[in-house]
Amino acid sequence: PAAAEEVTIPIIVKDTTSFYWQIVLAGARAAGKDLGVNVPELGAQSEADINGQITILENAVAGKPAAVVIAPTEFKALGKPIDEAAKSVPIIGIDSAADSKAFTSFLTTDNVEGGRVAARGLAAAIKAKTGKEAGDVALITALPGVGSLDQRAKGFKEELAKYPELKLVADKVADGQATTGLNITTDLLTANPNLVGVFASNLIMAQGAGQAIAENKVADKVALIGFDNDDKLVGFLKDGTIAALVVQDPYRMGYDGVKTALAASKKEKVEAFVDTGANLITKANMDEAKNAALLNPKVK
Amino acid sequence: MSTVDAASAKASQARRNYSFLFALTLLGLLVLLWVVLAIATPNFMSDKNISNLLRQGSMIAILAVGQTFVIITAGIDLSVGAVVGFTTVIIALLINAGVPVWLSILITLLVGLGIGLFHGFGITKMGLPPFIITLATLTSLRGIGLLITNGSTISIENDDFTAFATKDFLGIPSLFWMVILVAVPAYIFLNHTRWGRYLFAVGSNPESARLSGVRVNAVIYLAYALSSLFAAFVGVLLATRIGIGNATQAEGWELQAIASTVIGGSSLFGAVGSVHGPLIGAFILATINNGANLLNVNSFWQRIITGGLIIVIVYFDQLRRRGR
Amino acid sequence: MSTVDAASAKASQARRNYSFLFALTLLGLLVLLWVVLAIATPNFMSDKNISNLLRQGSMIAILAVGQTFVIITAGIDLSVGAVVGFTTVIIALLINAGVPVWLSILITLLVGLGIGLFHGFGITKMGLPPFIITLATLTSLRGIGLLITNGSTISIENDDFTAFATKDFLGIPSLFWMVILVAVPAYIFLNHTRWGRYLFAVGSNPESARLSGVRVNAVIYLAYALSSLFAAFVGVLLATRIGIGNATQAEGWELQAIASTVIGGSSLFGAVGSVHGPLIGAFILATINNGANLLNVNSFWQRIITGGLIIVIVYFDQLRRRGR
Amino acid sequence: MSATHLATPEAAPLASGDIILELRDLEKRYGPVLALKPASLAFRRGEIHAIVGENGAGKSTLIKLLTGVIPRTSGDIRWNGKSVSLATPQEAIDHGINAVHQEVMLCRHLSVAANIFLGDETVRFGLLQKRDMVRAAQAILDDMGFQLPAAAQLDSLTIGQQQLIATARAAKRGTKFLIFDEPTAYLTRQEAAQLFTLIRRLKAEGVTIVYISHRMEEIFELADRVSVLRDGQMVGTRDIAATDDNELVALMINRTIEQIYHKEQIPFGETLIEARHLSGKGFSDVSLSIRRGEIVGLYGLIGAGRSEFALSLFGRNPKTAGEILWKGKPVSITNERKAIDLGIALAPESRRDQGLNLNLPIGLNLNLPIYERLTKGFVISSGEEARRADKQIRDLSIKTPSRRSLASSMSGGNQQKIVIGKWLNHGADLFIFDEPTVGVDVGTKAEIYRLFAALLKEGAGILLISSYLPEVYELADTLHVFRSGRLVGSNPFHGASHEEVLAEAIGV
Ligand SMILES: Nc1ncnc2c1ncn2[C@@H]1O[C@H](COP(=O)(O)OP(=O)(O)OP(=O)(O)O)[C@@H](O)[C@H]1O
Ligand SMILES: Nc1ncnc2c1ncn2[C@@H]1O[C@H](COP(=O)(O)OP(=O)(O)OP(=O)(O)O)[C@@H](O)[C@H]1O
Ligand SMILES: [Mg+2]
Ligand SMILES: [Mg+2]
Repeated sequence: PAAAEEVTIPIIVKDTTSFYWQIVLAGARAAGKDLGVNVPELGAQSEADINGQITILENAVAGKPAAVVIAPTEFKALGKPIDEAAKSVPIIGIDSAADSKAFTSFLTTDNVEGGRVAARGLAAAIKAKTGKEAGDVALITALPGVGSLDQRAKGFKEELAKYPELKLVADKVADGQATTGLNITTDLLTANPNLVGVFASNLIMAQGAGQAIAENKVADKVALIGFDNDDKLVGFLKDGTIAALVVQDPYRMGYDGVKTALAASKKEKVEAFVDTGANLITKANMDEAKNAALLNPKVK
Repeated sequence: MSTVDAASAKASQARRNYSFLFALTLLGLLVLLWVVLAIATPNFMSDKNISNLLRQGSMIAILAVGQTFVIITAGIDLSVGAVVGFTTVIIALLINAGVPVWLSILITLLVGLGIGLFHGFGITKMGLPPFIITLATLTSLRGIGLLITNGSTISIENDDFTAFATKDFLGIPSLFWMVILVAVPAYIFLNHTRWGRYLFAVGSNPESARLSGVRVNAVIYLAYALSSLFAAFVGVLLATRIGIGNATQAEGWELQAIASTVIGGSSLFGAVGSVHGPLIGAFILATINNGANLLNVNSFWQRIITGGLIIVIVYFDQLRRRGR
Repeated sequence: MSTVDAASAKASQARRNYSFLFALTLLGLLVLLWVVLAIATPNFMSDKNISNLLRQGSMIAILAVGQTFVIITAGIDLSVGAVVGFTTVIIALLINAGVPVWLSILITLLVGLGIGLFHGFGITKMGLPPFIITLATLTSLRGIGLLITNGSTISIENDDFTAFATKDFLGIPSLFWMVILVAVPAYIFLNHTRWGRYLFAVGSNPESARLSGVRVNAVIYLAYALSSLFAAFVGVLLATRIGIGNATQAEGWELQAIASTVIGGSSLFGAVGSVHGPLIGAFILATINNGANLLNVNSFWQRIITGGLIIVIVYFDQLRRRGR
Repeated sequence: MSATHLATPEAAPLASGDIILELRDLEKRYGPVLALKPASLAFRRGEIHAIVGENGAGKSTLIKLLTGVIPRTSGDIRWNGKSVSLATPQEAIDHGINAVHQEVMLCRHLSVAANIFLGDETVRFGLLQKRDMVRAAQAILDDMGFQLPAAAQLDSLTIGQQQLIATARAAKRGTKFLIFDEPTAYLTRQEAAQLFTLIRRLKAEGVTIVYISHRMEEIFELADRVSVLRDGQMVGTRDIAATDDNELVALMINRTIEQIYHKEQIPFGETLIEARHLSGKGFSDVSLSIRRGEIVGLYGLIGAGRSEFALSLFGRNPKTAGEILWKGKPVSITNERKAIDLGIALAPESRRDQGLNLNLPIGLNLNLPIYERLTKGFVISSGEEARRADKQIRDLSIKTPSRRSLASSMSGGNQQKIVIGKWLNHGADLFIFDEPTVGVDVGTKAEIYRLFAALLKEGAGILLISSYLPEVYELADTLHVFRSGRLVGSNPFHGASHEEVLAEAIGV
């Protein structure tokens, strides 16, 4: 029917239930409108659900689209399926890499780099609060077994090692629940009286950790760095509960992803690799035009 | 005959002592955990941490009490976690829409009630197994919540409301007061009203209950309505605690609630359960997590230990019972 | 008498037709779904998609069959999801350590068997409720798996092994062949061996079974051993499909497996269950997801629809049964 | 106060004799099974109306229809001349119709008092008045002469005791019409006597009693009139004075049985089992032995410890002291399988709790002990399985549509036959029958007794536990008497009178 004529380019994200990926989808949607492309928005229900994403990729390819935009949820696991898919359609990768040479193009934030940015930001914030880059810090990861989160942790630890005075006293992995993040942070504050910094490496954990900082009124002593953003976190950033946010450019990933895919499907020449970057946004620089745009993406 | 008379009298006597003892035992295990932790880490017994602990256990505790009503009727309610998440969204929307807090809470609770009644309908009228109907709502509710919020988080713009969870009263956290607020009526209801007794009767032998003129269907409606109502109430509390409405929150809390209930001595085959049991069960679980965090136990070890302790605790409880 | 005999003959006749009909009904619902989807989207009936569909339903189907054995004994096994995740780690480690594939698979299956026997031990010897012991292993196993892998992912360095899942044989995906490989013996076991009968007897009334000379404990060991064994087998299949070992995989699959089983007509109160039921149940669920993807249903709507369809399907099934 | 518990005052003064309840062409179908063919019957106010019939004749079905437990297929029920629907138990109760059902219908998790008051609890300010209810319940029990503790947990009582609780519950409310479905099945004489006193008192207070039993002497002792059901057909009503048991039996089973208690003297063979100073839960220091060809009877009051004794002979309960010899050799029977492999079979006391897998097919129940034998290679030979099941169904004339129908759909007596049939199917040297004829009709009783004889001829020995004195008295070659867990007397066949045996059991 009608769908047959118009070009279809599905976009497959890691977890449709998270706001970050909703921004990616929003970008893709916008691109679809601008370019007159039909953009099915697909994705697993959790970043840990590898089998789920493979299944969705299989189904998407079965739909005979012009191209597929995908954010591979796990480096190794998605490799073969993507090779397989690439036999019938061009594949555009966004956000994270996968073990495949078959990508036509690739737009990504390097999550390891994101972790490094967070570490630097944390050190700076601690210096701002305590006057020196010294003290105990903690890392809270939302879920185990999630590629991008592991990479952030990796980058964070590597970079932190460059600050001999900063000691990583706790490396906690939660269950994806804000409440758990809140409980863990509260208990960390109880257990480590001279805790000066926390890195909550995704949206939900940052919300929980932020709540704990606010609840215990320690914003002036403990620096919290979050990853990604939404109203809640921006609020925390404004009132100083959160020292800084590491913000990627999901909207652009989505938009350019679809744009590139369309080009690729028309056999046009496309950029093989684009880094969309990870930016550190603090209360100080949050009002700069570029950052302001990043902080309130046009989701709806 | 007098011998038998005496015998059975003794039997019931024994059972009464026993149930008292059992409550004591679980409580004993909880206290034991506390003593161990108090020795292991100085911070554990600090007022601050105790009130943290009380806060952390409260929500599961309330869910577990609601779940107990259902389990006593030999049913199960898998939807409570989803109801919590869903209701955080509802109340967040209402409050941000400027609806007065008391009214928002009332409406949210009514939504919960409605969900429970739907479960009752599915079980009594459509003849669906409780497991299925509540699993179905679990799935659907998360979907609806995500649809409403488009997967994002609604941050609640009302500081009085969000401040509530952090307040204390007489040195006891407000959240724990909410547990008391729920547990006392729940206790009276379960042990001192006819409907409470009917829950047991239906769980024990629905046919016999029916023959005695008990309106079995009404009892089932009641059990699930209460469970969902309590879940909605927890949704409100969660919203005040994390200050957001988000449909994916409280994932897996149904299992924690059921675990607390069973640790608290309820039988999934029905007709056995109490109000104090699930409360103690919930705080045992909360203590394990709180302690593990204070001792900075590796998160992975934490899971292993939790599993192990659940086995140990329920095993000792079993021993007591066999002791009957 | 003769009248009664005639009547009775008809009765049993009816009952036989019925049970046949019921199987047909569920199958009918599945076929109905297929027809609707075939009309709704051209791609559905494409060979490629059908084999996708078969692949996607396979693993839950196998889990569900294992789960059915447990449910027939009036038990429940919440650990299967965790066992799947855990065993992907085991086999990944073994293969990367250069152990021959066949041996790695064997060892992995034995690990699964061991877990099942532990469940049997906990239930029969320690007197723990199945819900608790399997919930505990669910928690602990994920922890152990994460500990072994230090929370990371192990990529399996053996392309023959990882290629298996994508292979076809006689145009049917290898994964679906595995379902057949499991289902046929399972069917014979459940319906044509004494141990199959014993599963039902224990689920119906353990005391009577025991007084009839059935080794009730042995039967329980058997049920949980099979469930975990099947889960370990699924772990192997998942490892071939995603090419990695990761302890957090297959989260929530236990609920999907139980749902498939119950959709397939098993009763959580025991003594009712079949092999074809859970298979059909699993593929109904797989079809719903596959169809939703092809129709590009918003993933939130997808949850809502899944929940709704589960209710509808089980409701119709109930109607049939009442029709008895 | 006692009287108010038993019947509402207004029920008492009414002139007796007029019609209180009338059935017109009442019919019940279970699918194709016609459980009750269109039946018409009128009950007079204040009469004791007995209903007799073979197992599966439709007695319980009739009762369930009258108490709103199951819906009727067609027909009319008139209460005091007005047509009533009796759609729910509550409606029946509101009219004053109560029943003591054949299968004890109570909540075992609740206390005795809670069970007695279930559905009309005493409440003040919305709160249960537990103490008042226990006190009231105790008063009711005492007043009815049942010495049972109202505060006890129900599952601490034996089946018989539970049956009395059910009676108390039914008799307590403003009862105008009270139905007993085989109430004495699990009762001993004393308790039966208590029950009869109660029934007569209720009658005097104007309550109409419907009394179902397989025990003729009870019918003649109690009833004013008796109606007979056969294959769901109402085949006649008689004034008790104008009939005798031969006629009733003839009406029931369409033939006459010359003699119920069938006993042949068979020479005793080797000693099969010997218990020496055996002790265990519920009994202590019991010594007895059973030979091939011998029926050893155990008589005693309910709760005397006979079942527990039997259960530990069968390896279900551990013995705490003493020893067991099997065919002269000491054996340790630590579990049921050991017992079964030695050649011991036990048909337990409670068919619902111990004897049957209710929600499974009859065939599976009958074959459960022998699946090992039915297994050829790896799989069960289904032909053999069917043959074995059908044979028992035929031999014991179990009334069922097919071996595939569920045991739960069987009438009480037919369920009892399955419990026995499973062991005939298996075969053994020593058969332990615990209350084997509970709820079994006269015809079948006679068959079962003849079957005992057959087993003895084949060289088996039988341990017969029964609370029904005539049975053990007439059948046992040696009659042991239990009292509160001890063996207090042993009598050769007819070596003591009923009264003497009874005296031993009660201990006066
Ligand atoms: N739920 C049921 N489904 C199908 N058939 C049933 C059901 N209940 C009873 N029947 C059949 O109805 C007939 C009458 O059963 P009923 O229980 O009334 O017999 P009864 O006279 O009480 O026998 P008994 O003296 O053994 O108790 C029997 O053939 C029985 O198999
Ligand atoms: N379900 C039970 N719970 C607790 N005690 C019981 C139970 N059943 C029996 N008893 C106790 O065990 C002892 C023996 O009971 P048992 O049933 O063996 O007596 P019995 O002689 O077999 O009489 P009957 O079999 O007619 O009830 C009695 O003291 C009785 O109170
Ligand atoms: Mg009957
Ligand atoms: Mg007995």
